[in-house]
Order: sequence, then structure tokens, then C-alpha cells
Amino acid sequence: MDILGLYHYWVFAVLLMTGFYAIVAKPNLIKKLIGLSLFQSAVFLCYITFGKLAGGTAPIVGKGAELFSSPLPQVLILTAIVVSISTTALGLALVLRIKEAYGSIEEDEIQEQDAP
Amino acid sequence: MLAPHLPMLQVVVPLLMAPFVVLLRPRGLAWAAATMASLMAFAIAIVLALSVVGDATLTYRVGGWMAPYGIELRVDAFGALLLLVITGASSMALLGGQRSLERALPPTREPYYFSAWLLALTGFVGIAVSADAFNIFVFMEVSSLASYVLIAGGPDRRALSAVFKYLIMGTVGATFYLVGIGLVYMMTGTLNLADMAGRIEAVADTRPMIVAAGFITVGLALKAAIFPLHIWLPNAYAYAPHVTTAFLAACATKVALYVLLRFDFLILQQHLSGHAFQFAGYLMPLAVLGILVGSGVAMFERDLKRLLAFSSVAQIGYMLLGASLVSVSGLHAAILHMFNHALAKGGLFLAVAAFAAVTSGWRLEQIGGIARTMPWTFAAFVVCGLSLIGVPGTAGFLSKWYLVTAALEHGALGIALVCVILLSSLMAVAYVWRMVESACFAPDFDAETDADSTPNRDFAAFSHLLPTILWIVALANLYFGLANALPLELAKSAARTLLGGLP
Amino acid sequence: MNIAIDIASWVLLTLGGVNLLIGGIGVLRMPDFYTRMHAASLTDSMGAILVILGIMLQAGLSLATVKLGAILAFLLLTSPTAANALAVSALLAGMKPRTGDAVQRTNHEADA
Amino acid sequence: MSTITLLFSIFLLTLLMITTMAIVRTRNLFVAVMLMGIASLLIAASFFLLDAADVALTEAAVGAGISTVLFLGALALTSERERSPSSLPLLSLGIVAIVALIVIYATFDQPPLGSPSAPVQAHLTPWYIESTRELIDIPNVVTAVLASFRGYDTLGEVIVVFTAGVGVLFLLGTGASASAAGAPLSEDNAGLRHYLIPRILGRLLIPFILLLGFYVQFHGEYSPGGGFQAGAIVAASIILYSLLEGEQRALLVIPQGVLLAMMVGGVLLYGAVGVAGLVLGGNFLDYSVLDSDPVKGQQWGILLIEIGIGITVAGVLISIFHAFASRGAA
Amino acid sequence: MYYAVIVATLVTMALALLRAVRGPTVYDRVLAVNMFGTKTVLLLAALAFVFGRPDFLDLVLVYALINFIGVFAVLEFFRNRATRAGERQPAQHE
Repeated sequence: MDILGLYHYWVFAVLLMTGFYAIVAKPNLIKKLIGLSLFQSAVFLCYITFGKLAGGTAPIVGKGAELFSSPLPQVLILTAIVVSISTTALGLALVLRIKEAYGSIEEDEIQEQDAP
Repeated sequence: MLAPHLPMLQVVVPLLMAPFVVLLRPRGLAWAAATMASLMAFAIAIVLALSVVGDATLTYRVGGWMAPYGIELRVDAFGALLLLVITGASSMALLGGQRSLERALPPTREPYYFSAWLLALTGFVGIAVSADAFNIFVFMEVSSLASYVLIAGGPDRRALSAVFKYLIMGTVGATFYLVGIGLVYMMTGTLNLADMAGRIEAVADTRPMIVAAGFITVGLALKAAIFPLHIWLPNAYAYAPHVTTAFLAACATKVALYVLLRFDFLILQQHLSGHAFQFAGYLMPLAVLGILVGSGVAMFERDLKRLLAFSSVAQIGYMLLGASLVSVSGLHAAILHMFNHALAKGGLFLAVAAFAAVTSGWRLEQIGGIARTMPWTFAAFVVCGLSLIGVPGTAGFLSKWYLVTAALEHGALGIALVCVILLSSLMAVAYVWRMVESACFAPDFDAETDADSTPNRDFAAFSHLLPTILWIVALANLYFGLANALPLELAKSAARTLLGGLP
Repeated sequence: MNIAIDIASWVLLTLGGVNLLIGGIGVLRMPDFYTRMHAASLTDSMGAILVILGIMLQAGLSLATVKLGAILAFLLLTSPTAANALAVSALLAGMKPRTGDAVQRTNHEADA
Repeated sequence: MSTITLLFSIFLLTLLMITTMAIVRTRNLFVAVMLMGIASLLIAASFFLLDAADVALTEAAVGAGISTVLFLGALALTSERERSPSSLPLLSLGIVAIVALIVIYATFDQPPLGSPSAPVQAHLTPWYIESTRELIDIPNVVTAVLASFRGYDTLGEVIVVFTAGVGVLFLLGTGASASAAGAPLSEDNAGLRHYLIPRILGRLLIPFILLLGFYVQFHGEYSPGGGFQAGAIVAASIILYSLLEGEQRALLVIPQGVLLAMMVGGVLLYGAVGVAGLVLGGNFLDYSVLDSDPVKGQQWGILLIEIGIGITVAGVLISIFHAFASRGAA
Repeated sequence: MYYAVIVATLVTMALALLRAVRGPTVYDRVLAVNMFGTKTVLLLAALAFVFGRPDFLDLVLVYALINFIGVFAVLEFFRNRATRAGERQPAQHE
């Protein structure tokens, strides 16, 4: 039964590495930012997965429920999501400035223009 | 009345000034508010350092909650020394850099720049005082985002592509760190560093813990620009505004190294069997390679700021070398070098900011004859250069001396390390001499011949404050070279606490 | 009494589910954008009505029913508008719907 | 975790893996952004299945809503297709595969999914749930931990959002220059001029969306919600208004000066509540000293800082959108 | 009780995803995303009752809202691109 439980972590590993591949291999700057936000959302999945309690419900003290999943990973991920969107927003602003300065957002074309 | 709250005020003062600075539209007001906040933070750091001298540590419970449940701040000797470096570098760079920044930044966007400066300061200081793993991640993000803004401020378009590379590598590093503390949190159930150290015993040799140690080390190595992962540093520091480089070069990478050492020595080292060997085994070759490659490339570099950036990579290699000796004297040398390197490198970059006010660019041939036009500034530049090399009588010499004595304790390996240190010091002499030689004896560089540089010999742009600040830093280099009381003592007790009783 | 409600909501739910499935298959098999649009938006609205009514019956008179009503009203207002805006935008961008002869033509030559 | 919901979550996560593979493989950036919207919805749905209601709400509001709008805003100003092929794909594929194997290697010794004996459940969680009922007495434990027990983290978080706002305004300018030029509200740039129906419906719905945003803001203690989500929803509604009615009119609704004041005001409000705790004798961010009855003080503190978060997040996201949109017009 | 609907929604989501990945024209993809959003709304509404926590329904309302705004962001992107590039040829085939 716990092999099924580990499936979440394998999806986390695959997601982490798909994002990391996009960052490493794709020269387009916006595709790198997309890879970066995938890379970060994989980490969110990992945190929330080990916060889950079998038979527990969301940590909002309702009428009936007593068994709660752990609230701490959810708090950490609330913070991490906003960090991820802030980094993406700043990255996109940089991409716009780079497009205006270099006329292109492909990393290899930018390096050609920079090389003396 | 405020004494018990000092660790908190250290973070709150720049934190609450930053949003305030954004509203200050009139010219120069934003700079004044930022400098005032930075000086207040510097004063608090000095008081903290003095109150922590006798192996004492200050703790502070944010929100009044007990340690593992709420977030706790902890200032020990190592943290206090780093606080001095951060706030000192920020205050000196701000005081000296007003004119240089006014020329680099469009006037309407100055308040944003100084707000980002205070936010970077808040981030670095937040990391230095925090004792909670996730809190360090949040403030690492604050300082990274703010330093991207600071670096992208310059008129040079190459700063934009350099900052984008820094953003990608910095965020990947921070996310690796996040994965690492996620795995550690999963196995130990806590985020507080002290509590984590206590609970790691039971799960020391499980697979997730070893992978977590790997992730944390790689993530922080990326942020601290340790040898193979330093690719973002030279361009980011070279094309940023000069004053930004003076601030970031003195403290940005050291903060990440501080977190790496605290994690490794306080948590992973004691409990993970063989981790001491792993730490030394993997990081020492990287440190040696970093020293050799950094100094080597610096010798042949044409651009003054890239030259100094590569020498920064080499100096980080020294610190890592001291730490990877895994002995009290080794750590003592590494921590002391953090302080001395901040003094030397900060002074050099401030001098470059002074030169750039008068010269048309900062390639070696463009600073010809600067020794005659600005003798005082050049003299301070030479003093800081000597401290970088480690000439006896300067601060740099002390840290090299302790590094050599620490290396000698390791016998044959020690001899090899000492040779590496001497070789790289010779390389340092070479590239400092190249700078001095082109500044003094090269023919007077008249700007008309060089097409793309704009002649701007307007002395009005030359801030009156910059030479005095430069000389304060140069004299500090000499003072801490001779009567090195406070940082020496702090570094020694920091090394003892980190190693926790090891011989 | 609640057996009748259970059966009614069960019927509504399965009808809604079938509706959704038809929409899903329709989107894949339809040859052209506008016919797919037809398949998708119709079953979206109809499926939503049936499923949410089915759940409302289960929830009985409670705050949840009010919330479900709000969701249904919002969905009924927005998804047809979105479909309309999408179709107008596609038409303006010059995408011509494939008229009658186009259907015969596809029988001979292979679809692009 | 009952096997049925586990199977659902496994199905959703498989769909997620397929979507991310498609995102990375496709050459058309617009398609990648659309698929990212789907991936964000899938992740939010699987969070919902893993009992993380607050995080599902934030991921949907921020991930699917705001990030798609930002990416589209950036794409409108740059090229839409990737021109150059992947650089040295095989080498990077190798590195990526090795690191993936390391991570999978790490997952074998982990406590099984949802086991009550796992340190995460045993160590801090019972204390949080117990003391939330006893000291703060609000149903939503996540908001209590977010705002009070780890309030300093959330202060750092608001500072991160503020830094992003300052950074984007520094890089792209405030965009006030475009509208300050007094561009007449000519018909051609007044939003989607072809779409009469959506504009009418937009005018009808936007007030209710704002109301929903305020509901999520003030209902944060009882049900999933809070400052971040509310700020994102309010920002989404203003962005919708700007999409339908045109950017100039949206700037008339909330001018640039007010946005800047919102950005700064939210952070200062959060800091002021912290300093008030300091002045009244407690530690920084200690809300129990704010009121005679500590429990009331905690509730007051949490309410005020949630408002601060909501104001800052809304102000930052709207000014980032304006900076992107005005860059296009300029 | 709800499992039938949930399975149907999941299968439809898979079909919509297939259309989103394969769809020749860009508008097919927008259609698929819009359909995907509505299905998520229905899925979560049903799940809220399977978990017995009906108070999560305002979460579902926000999903519908975000889906609605997403569609308009895309259409504004097209209007921008069409008017700015001044291109009139049909965006028929990628």
C-alpha cells in the first residue's frame, strides 16, 4: 500500500527534473522562467505530501473532525508560493528590459551581441 | 529599555525604513534616509558585538512563543562578526557613493533603488540573526530579489543579462536549499536549528538525511559562488553600479557561506557519521581549485572590476579552505578572513567608484595616469590592494598567517596547502601590481582617442565624502592588521562554538 | 422521503456525468474549431446544471446549498460569455468555419 | 488516506506529469503558458485532495490567475516562438536524470504517506492545534500558525512581495508616464471594443468578485482564506476590469499614487502591529499584549496583519500589471 | 454516491488535456483550458462533499472566477497581438 503512497514523491522527482531540464537546456529566457516556476511548484507538492495524515482532514477545526493534517507545511508553502510568483514577476520585468536592450530573448543571441 | 530587543531591532530598523524610503520623492532625501537607517543598523551591530564578546549568545523569541514552536533569533559570536561586516559595508558604501549613484541612476527611480538597498540589508541581517531554517530561506529570498534590483540599476545593458543569469542560478540554489530543509524537516519534524540538531541523532544515517545534506550544500554553494558554481559572479559584479558592487562584494557571498558553515558544523557534522570527512573531502579540492583558477584568471583580466570579481572567487576559496580543515584554528582563520576580506575588497571597489567618476571607463588602459590626478584615492587603493595580498602589517596578512598555521597542523597535506596559499599570494601580487603599474606609469589616457568612451573629467561629480570614506577603510585595514582585538576574539569564540568542543 | 431525494440526486448526477463525457468525446472528435466549441460549451453548461443540482439535493437546506447556488449562477453567467467572446475573437482573427462542401471534401482528401 | 481518494490523486498527478512534459517540449511559448494554467489547476486540485485547502486557494488564485496574466503580458511584448533549439540536450538530460535518481533514492526510507507516527505529525502539530484552540481560539489553524506562531515568516513574506513590486517599478517605470500624457480615452484602446456582451457582464460581475475578495479576506479565520488570497482576488478583479474597459480607465479607478500608498501602507501596518507589541511590553509581533484579554489581542493582531497583507499584495500585483501593460502601450 | 461524477470529470479532464496538447489552432487550446477550468470546479464541488467539508465551497467559487479571468487575459493577448502586428492573415494553422 505504501508503494502507492510513494508515488507522490516520484511525481515530485519527475516534476523537479522537468523544470530543471527546462532551465538548463532551453535557451529562451521565458521558457527558463516557466521551467523555474515548475521547479518551485514541485517542491510545494513534496512539502504538502508529507504534511498529509491518513484519515485527517484540513486543519480547520470544524464540528465533527478531530484528526487533522499538519498545518505547518501548508504555512511554509503559502509563503513559498508568493516567493515563486515574486521571482517570476521580477524575471519577466528583466526579460522585457532585455528584449528592449538586445532586441531578442534567446540566450545565445544575447551572448553574441555581448562578446567583444 | 531596548537592550533585550536589540537582535530584533537590528532587523526591524532597515525593514521599516525601506517602505518609507519609497515615498521620499525629492532628490537626495531617499539617500539620506537610507544612510541614516544603515548607520543605525551599524550602531546596533556594534552594541551587539560588544555584548556577545565573552562567549555569550543572545536569544530572542519573536512573538513571545517558545523556541521550537515560534521563531527564535540567536546572535552568537559568528553572527555578531557577520553583522559588523554587513552593516559596516552598507554604511561605508552608502556614505561614499552618493555622487556616483546620482550619475548612474535616473532621478525618478532613485527612491526605489535605495528602498531595494535597505531591503537587501534587511535580508542579509535577517539571515545573520535567524535561528530557524525556513526563516533563513525567506530572508535569503528577500536579499536575493533586492540585490537583483541593485545590480540591474546601472546604465550598462550587459548588467541586465548578467542579472538574469544570477536570478536563475540564485533561485535554483535557494530552491535546492528549500528541498534540503524540507527533507530534514520531514525526518526530524522541526525547523528550529537547535531543536533540529538535538533530534537528528535518531535519523542520522537514513537516506533522506544524506540527500538533504547534499541538497543543502549544493544550494548554498550556488549562493556563495564556490568554485564550480561561481559563473554568475564576475559579470554580475562587473556590470553593476560601482557602489552596489562595493556593498555586495563585501557581504553577499559571505552570508551564504555563514549559513553553510552553521548548517554543516552545528547540525550535520556532529551527527552524520563521516560527514566531517565528506565536508572536507568534497569542499577542500573545490576550495583549492577556486583559489588557483580565481587568481589565475584575475591575472589576465583586462577589465578592472572583473579582475576584482575573480579575486573575490579566489578569496572565497580561502575561506572555504580554512573551514574544510575542520579544526578550531582552521575555522578561526576562515571566519577572520571573512572580516578582513570585506575590508580589503570593499575598499578596492570604493576606489574603483572614485576612479570611474573621473575616468571614462574601467579597463586597465583607461585608468592611465590616475595616480597623478587623484593621489590620495590612489594611495588608499594601494593600501587596500596590499591588504588583499596579505602584506605583513595589514589585516589580510593576519588571516593568511592563521590559515598557514592551521594548514601546517595537517602534516604533508598541510605543506601542499601552504604551497597553494603562497602561489596564489604571488598571483595576487601580480594582478595588484598590474593595476598599480597601469595606473601610475601608463601614458596619460586622453579620452578623445577612445571612440566609445565619453570624456567626463567633471570634477564636480567627484564626491567630497568619497576620499575620506576610502581613507577610513584603508586605515581600518591597517588598524585591524596590527591591533586586531575585537574580530580576532569574536572569530576565536565563534570557531569554538561551531566545533563544540572538538580539539 | 430521503430515499426519493437520494434517487433523484443520483439520477441527476449520473446524467450530468454522462453529459460531461459526451462533451469530452465531442471536443476530440469534432473536425473544426467551431463544432468543438459547440460541443464543449453546451455540455459545460448542461453538465454543470445537472451535477450541481444533484449535489444541492444532497446538501439539503443549508449554507452549502446557498453557496452551490452562487456557484451555479456564476457558472451559468460566465461560461457562455467566455464561449461567445472566444468565438467572436476567433471569427475576427479570420478563422472561417468549414461550411457544407468542406465536409464532402474531407471524404476524399486526407485531413490536414 | 482512503484508497479511492489516493487513486484520484494518482490520476491527477499523472495528468500533471503529462502536462509538464508537454510544457517543456512545445516550441510555442503561448501554448506553454496555457498548459501552465492547466498544470496550476491540476496541482491546486491535488493540494485539495491532500487536505491543503488554503494552499489550493492560493495556488489557484496566484498560480493559475496572476501568473498566466503576467506571462501573457510579457509574451505580448516579446516573441511568441522559441527560435533556437535546445542547447546540448543530451548532456543536460543526463545531469537531470542523475539528480532525479538521487531524489527517488532518497524517498525509500521516508515514513509512508500519512502515517501518524511520522515526526511531522508527532512533534509540532499537536501543540499547534491544541494551543490554537486554547490561546487564539480561531477555527483555521493554518491562519493562526501563519499569522501568530510564525508571524515573523509572514512579515518576511510581505517584504518579498514588496521587493518584487519595488523591483518591477524600478525596472519598468511606474507606467504613470503613459497615462499622465493624458492620452484621450479614445475608443480604440478602450478594452475589448468588439465584445459588447463581456463588457456588460464584466460591469455586472466585478463588484461581486470584489465582494468575494473582501469575504475571503475577513473570513480567513474561519474558512480557507486570508491576506494573500484576498489580495490576489482583488487584484484579479481590477485586472479583469482593466482587460474589459481598457488600462486608462482602470488607472482612473485606482491611480498609481494610491497603488504605491497601498504597497507601502500594508507593510507599515504589519510593522506597526509588531512594534505596538514591542512598545506595550511584549516581544516584537506579540499580539497578546494588544488587548486586555490576550485571546482578544491575538485575534485583533491576526485581523490587522491580514488586512496589511491583503493591501500590500493587491497593491503590488495591480502595479506590476500596470507596469507590464503600460510598457506595451508606450 | 459522488464517485460516478468524479470519475466522469476526471476522464473529461484527460480528454480536454488531450485537445489542449494536440489542438492545431490556438483557439482550440483556449477552449480546452476553459473546459478544463469548469471541470475542476465540478470536481472540487463533488470532492468537498466526499470529504464531508461543505464549507470549502467558496474555494470552488474562486476557481470559477479565476477560469473566467484567464479566458479574457488570453483574448486580450490576441487582440493586442493582432492590432500591434497589424497582421490580418488568419491564425489558422500554427
